[in-house]
Amino acid sequence: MTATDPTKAKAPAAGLGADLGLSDEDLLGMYRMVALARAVDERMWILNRAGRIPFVISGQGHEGAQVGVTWAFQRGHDWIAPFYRSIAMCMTFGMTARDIMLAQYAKASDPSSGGRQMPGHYGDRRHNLLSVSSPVATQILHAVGIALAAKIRGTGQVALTAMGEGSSNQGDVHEALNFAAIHRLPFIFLVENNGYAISVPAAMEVSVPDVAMRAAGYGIPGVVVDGGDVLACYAAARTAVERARAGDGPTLIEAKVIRLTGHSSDDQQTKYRSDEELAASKGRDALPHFRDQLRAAGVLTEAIEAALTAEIVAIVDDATEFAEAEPDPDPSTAMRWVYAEDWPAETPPPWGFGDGSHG
Amino acid sequence: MTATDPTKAKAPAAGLGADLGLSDEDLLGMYRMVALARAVDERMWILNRAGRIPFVISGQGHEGAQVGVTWAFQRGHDWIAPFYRSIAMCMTFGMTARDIMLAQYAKASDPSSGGRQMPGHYGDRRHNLLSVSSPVATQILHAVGIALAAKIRGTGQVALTAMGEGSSNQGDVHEALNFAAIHRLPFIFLVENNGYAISVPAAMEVSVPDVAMRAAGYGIPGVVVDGGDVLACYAAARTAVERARAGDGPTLIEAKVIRLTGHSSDDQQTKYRSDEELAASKGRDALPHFRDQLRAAGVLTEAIEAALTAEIVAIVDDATEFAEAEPDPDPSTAMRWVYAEDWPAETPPPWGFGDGSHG
Amino acid sequence: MALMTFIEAIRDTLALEMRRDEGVIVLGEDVGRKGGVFLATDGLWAEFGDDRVIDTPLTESMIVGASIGAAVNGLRPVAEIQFADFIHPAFNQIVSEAARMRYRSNNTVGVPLTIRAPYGGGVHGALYHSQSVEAFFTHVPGLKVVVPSTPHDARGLLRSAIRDDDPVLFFEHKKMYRSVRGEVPDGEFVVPLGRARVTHPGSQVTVIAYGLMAHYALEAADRVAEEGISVEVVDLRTLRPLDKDTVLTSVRKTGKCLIAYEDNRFGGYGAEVAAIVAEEAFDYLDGPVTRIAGPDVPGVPYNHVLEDWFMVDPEKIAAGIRKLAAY
Amino acid sequence: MALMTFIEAIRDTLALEMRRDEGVIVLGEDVGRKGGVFLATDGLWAEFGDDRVIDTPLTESMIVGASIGAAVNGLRPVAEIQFADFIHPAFNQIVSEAARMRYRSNNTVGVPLTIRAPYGGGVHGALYHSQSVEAFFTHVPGLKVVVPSTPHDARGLLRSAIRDDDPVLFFEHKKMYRSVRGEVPDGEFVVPLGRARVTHPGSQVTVIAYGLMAHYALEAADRVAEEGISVEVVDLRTLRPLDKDTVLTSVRKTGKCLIAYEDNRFGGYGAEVAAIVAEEAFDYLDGPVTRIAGPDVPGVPYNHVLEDWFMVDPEKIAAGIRKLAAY
Ligand SMILES: Cc1ncc(C[n+]2csc(CCOP(=O)(O)OP(=O)(O)O)c2C)c(N)n1
Ligand SMILES: Cc1ncc(C[n+]2csc(CCOP(=O)(O)OP(=O)(O)O)c2C)c(N)n1
Ligand SMILES: [Mg+2]
Ligand SMILES: [Mg+2]
Repeated sequence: MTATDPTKAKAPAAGLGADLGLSDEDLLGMYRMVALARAVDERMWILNRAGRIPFVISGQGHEGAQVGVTWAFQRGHDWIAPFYRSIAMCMTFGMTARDIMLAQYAKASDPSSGGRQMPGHYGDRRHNLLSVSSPVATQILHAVGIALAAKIRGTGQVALTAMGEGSSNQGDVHEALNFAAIHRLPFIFLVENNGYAISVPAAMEVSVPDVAMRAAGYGIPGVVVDGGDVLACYAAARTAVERARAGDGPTLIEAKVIRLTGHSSDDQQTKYRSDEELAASKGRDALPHFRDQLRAAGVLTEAIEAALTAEIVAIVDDATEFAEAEPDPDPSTAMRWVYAEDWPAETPPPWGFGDGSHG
Repeated sequence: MTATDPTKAKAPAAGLGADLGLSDEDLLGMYRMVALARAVDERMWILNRAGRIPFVISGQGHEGAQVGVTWAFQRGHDWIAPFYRSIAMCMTFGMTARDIMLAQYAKASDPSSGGRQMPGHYGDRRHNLLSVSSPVATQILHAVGIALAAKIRGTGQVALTAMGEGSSNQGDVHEALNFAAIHRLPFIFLVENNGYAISVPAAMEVSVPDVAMRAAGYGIPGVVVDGGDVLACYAAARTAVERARAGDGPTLIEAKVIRLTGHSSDDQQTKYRSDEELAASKGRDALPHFRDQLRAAGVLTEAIEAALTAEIVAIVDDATEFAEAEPDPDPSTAMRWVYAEDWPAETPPPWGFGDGSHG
Repeated sequence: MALMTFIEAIRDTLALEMRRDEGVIVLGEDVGRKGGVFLATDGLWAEFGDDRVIDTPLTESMIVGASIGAAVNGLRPVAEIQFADFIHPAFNQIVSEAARMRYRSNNTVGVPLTIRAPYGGGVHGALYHSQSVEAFFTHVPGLKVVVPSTPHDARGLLRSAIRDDDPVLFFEHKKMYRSVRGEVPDGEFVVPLGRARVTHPGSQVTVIAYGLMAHYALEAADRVAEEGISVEVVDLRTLRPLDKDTVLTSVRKTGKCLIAYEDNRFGGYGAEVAAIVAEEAFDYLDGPVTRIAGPDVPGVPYNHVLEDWFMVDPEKIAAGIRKLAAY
Repeated sequence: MALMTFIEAIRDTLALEMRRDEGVIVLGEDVGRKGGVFLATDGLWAEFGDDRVIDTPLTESMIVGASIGAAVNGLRPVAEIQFADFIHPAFNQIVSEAARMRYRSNNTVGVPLTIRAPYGGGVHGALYHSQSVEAFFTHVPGLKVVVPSTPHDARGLLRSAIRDDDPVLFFEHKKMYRSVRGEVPDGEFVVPLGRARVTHPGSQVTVIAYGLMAHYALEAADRVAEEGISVEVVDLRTLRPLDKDTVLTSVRKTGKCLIAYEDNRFGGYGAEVAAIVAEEAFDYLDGPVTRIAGPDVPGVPYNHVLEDWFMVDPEKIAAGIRKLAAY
């Protein structure tokens, strides 16, 4: 149930994960995470359609890539600067279903923002998950800066960021890759290419078929992986993490994923995507593919699967009920944390402690 | 004395320029431009050291690439968004030595800005030379937009921009190349790589040996040319212009040039460049190289050379004296042209005509 | 005369201007097939095609920068920034380039460019889908900044903006898109840039507002009217250049001035209006120039109780009016 | 106690803070071997090496964005933006990211980052090497903005900025680098953020200023003193958070307030100060709150006659004082 710790030696596993050093327990843990993230996500839509939560932005179709890649990182040590579709990534790195649901309901105890941000803007300091903002692609520079600090401080940490292929055209991406490559920073850039930036198809937003083709222009490896293949994603990430920890610099991983939902609950994707295309993309979903793999390998037995399904339903129900019952933030706290309030001096700082205009 | 018009058929020339379709007259015209730009530039430094003009930023060492590339464009039709070292480029496209000197002295009749901008911020609407600003790399998007308009309006124009290798790392460059490539715009990006961004050597500012390596990541051709070889620069540009006019999209040309002076008159380059390196870079200067080529080919005879030298001295003297004698701008004009003043309505616009606060 | 929503007025005006002048193009994220995330450009792509309605990559600096170039080379681009919150990546192109081109080139190059962007809160948009960004741009000489509040003005001002020879930022309060309706004359009319409008005459207190706040100011004026307070409401419509005459004429008459804006109070646009009134109407003031504005936190928070806490509403304005009237 | 130029105080303070706390790093364009284009970081690279003094590529958004990340992961970056004019490409990272990280993460992530930038005109820098950019950032909750005017304050405030747990913009008027000298105490002292200073006591008119204008205000006060006008000068030092108490105390005493700033007048920082004074000191005012500021053109023009026309100088301030005193 945890991301692997590559610093610990592992007993070689037999079977499906053997080549990758993944035990059956790892494989089940990964599968569970894909399935759980999907279940949480589906619940979000139900709640939205039922009028319980006003907005949903989804990771459905991206989970396989997120879990596969994240599994190669060390929880509690490495850092991730995620994006709004990173539910499975955040959960793999330590956030619980409750944590995710608290963000949907924007409750006071929401660890991402205490109900201040829209759903989808995850973050959890306890798990080295950096707070997501809305302007796309800015987070790549934060991850690069985290990697820079890791290098300067000699912490051995690796920093990961993720975003869509549309966002990868932002100027910040160019500046980030150039700098990370010059300094051979321990940094990994995951592009989750789902073929669309809202309504704009990839051919209109990216001038090359693969975003990974841009890596060579920075002198770093660029790899394309099938985001429907969890283990291929893990393999690519493991190689990249090894490179990064060895001081060999950044890697760009492009996972070809699918967007199973509209861009968000505000979007009507049938306006710009044909039924055929939508149906075809479903065939590339990681969840059933991984399930079949694990079944065929005898890792996912019927008994395990039944238990897992029940566990997931229980987790999602619990998370929903828990989050729904939690209190809203108190408006009297809304002025707080514009600035740090643990002021070192004896007297309070001239700008006060959350008690009025900070101007 | 003029950039070629590639739409006009040419009589094939014999000799040095034959393969490129350049007549001896063309070759002499190109050489004259390289030499004249150098002479104007050297005069600028003399005037600066003599305390006549407070600031110089120079194109010395870049002239060969600028003249070679610009020669492939059609004056009065195509567009250029230049940068602060583009003296030779601007002169090849129509600005005179007087025009350049007026900018150094920031006189009222300075066609670039009427004395409003620092020297080096050239521009001349009469010649489709877009006004230069200081924030580097912004102009690439202007050139791309010009190319977009050319395509939409069907004008057949090609847009060129130029900047240093340091500037090419700005986010705007990424966004521009991506967009230009997607729409196959008639756009050419010249990187004048002189190995430094002020004091920072290329290895610390660009993560790959050649900026041109980045072109592949946009799906466009990237070519490296020796900026000391005027004809090679012309050849590369001619190919690119042909592609652009044929609707085949943008090209990135990287000219390896040298910076013969400090970054500007405010810079002491010996602090970060060794004597050996400076001496070595002088060996790659286009001016003597081109001169030798033309002499060897019998194009530049002693008589022609003597006449040219005399002409150039006269031009530079004239430009200096002319500019020095021109009047400063009148401060009563300083409020003007914040907004257009050719207001179409009968009554003046509510914000007045340059006669007070426009707030 | 037709009754339209605010967004219909904008959409139709874009179509009318594109029919009228083939140099007008529309570009931005999702403006084509999808017709914009708010549907402000719906139908344009079908009518005008790929060349004139361009779904751009997700790159705001490019949208503005390329629009500048296109404007220089003969077009009149109308760029959409999907949310005003996402204009910041284009800040350099707007402030360093679009705003300065004419001045720095000594009037040889102009940039006829309109940048449209939905702004404002109260729609569960949180920190990054609720911002008011006008103060960043109203400070910049060379830019014009427009914030219409009615379908009529949206049409008349958008026409003026598109036909203007300089860069105009055109901010549309997203909460008004479907909630505000009004009559729009059929014919060829414009509302000139730089002219405010007295939308409610009164004698005791002047309330200055724009955008959504112009509506809330009217609501507040109605509320306090029942209490016998006579309010004059000025809808600025254009923030830069500011129509000082209309503002000062009103304040000199009423002697009291309240400025309502939704943006963070400190350094917001209302500060400039307050400063001008305080200086130029000093002798007429019977009470302090007052501001009702958003609190100084880094964005509108999401949870509805926090969002309500943040937003300026008619009651907050009315409370300010009462206090000022009693001064 | 040592006599230093303004820039020496900055350079030495950087070195002192880097010795004191190995988490402090310096990064920016040309800050390493060259020691910065103004030599503000001269010698640091030789002392602290490649890891702690980083010559970055020419990419401002990266400088700020990576600094945010480095700050999150345990360092205290001091980023140099070569000229304040070139901060605009980093606008999104500063305003959307650095300023909001703490608030949006509900206080779980802070960004202890200092951004230094030379600003201001009067040095033949023209449109793009003369800008005053403080108004863009003083409007943004989550940022602190500091503009020191003496070597003493430069040291004390830079220390506070570097040690502060939130992003601080530290603007240095480039004309002061070598022209302003002053005593700097040797020891470990700080000037707290958020406190203004009365630099010249007086009774008839309060002049509020910062940076170079704080010097010009003193010169103007001296000039008019000969004419019998007693001026109190307040040097704000920190623009956000503003020390309202010091400002209001002074104005309530003198009854007259003039604000001097070099930036374009409309929507400049002084507008906020004027608005606050006009509202909160209304009952004490014996004359209009007045502003002496740069004209509303898109930048300081280059030619010296145009530059002189643009710049606020002691005489322009003195003229404003005379007029206000006579009111
Ligand atoms: C700077 C910025 N501009 C615009 C938006 C609005 N927006 C949010 S997501 C999105 C599309 C992103 O596409 P992509 O990067 O491919 O990610 P995907 O949503 O497909 O996973 C857009 C345009 C934004 N959030 N930030
Ligand atoms: C956005 C921006 N940042 C910083 C500067 C200051 N600056 C002017 S030129 C320059 C170096 C440019 O290097 P390069 O692009 O290689 O061109 P070169 O001067 O070498 O020809 C710098 C840092 C600037 N003009 N604009
Ligand atoms: Mg996508
Ligand atoms: Mg260079």
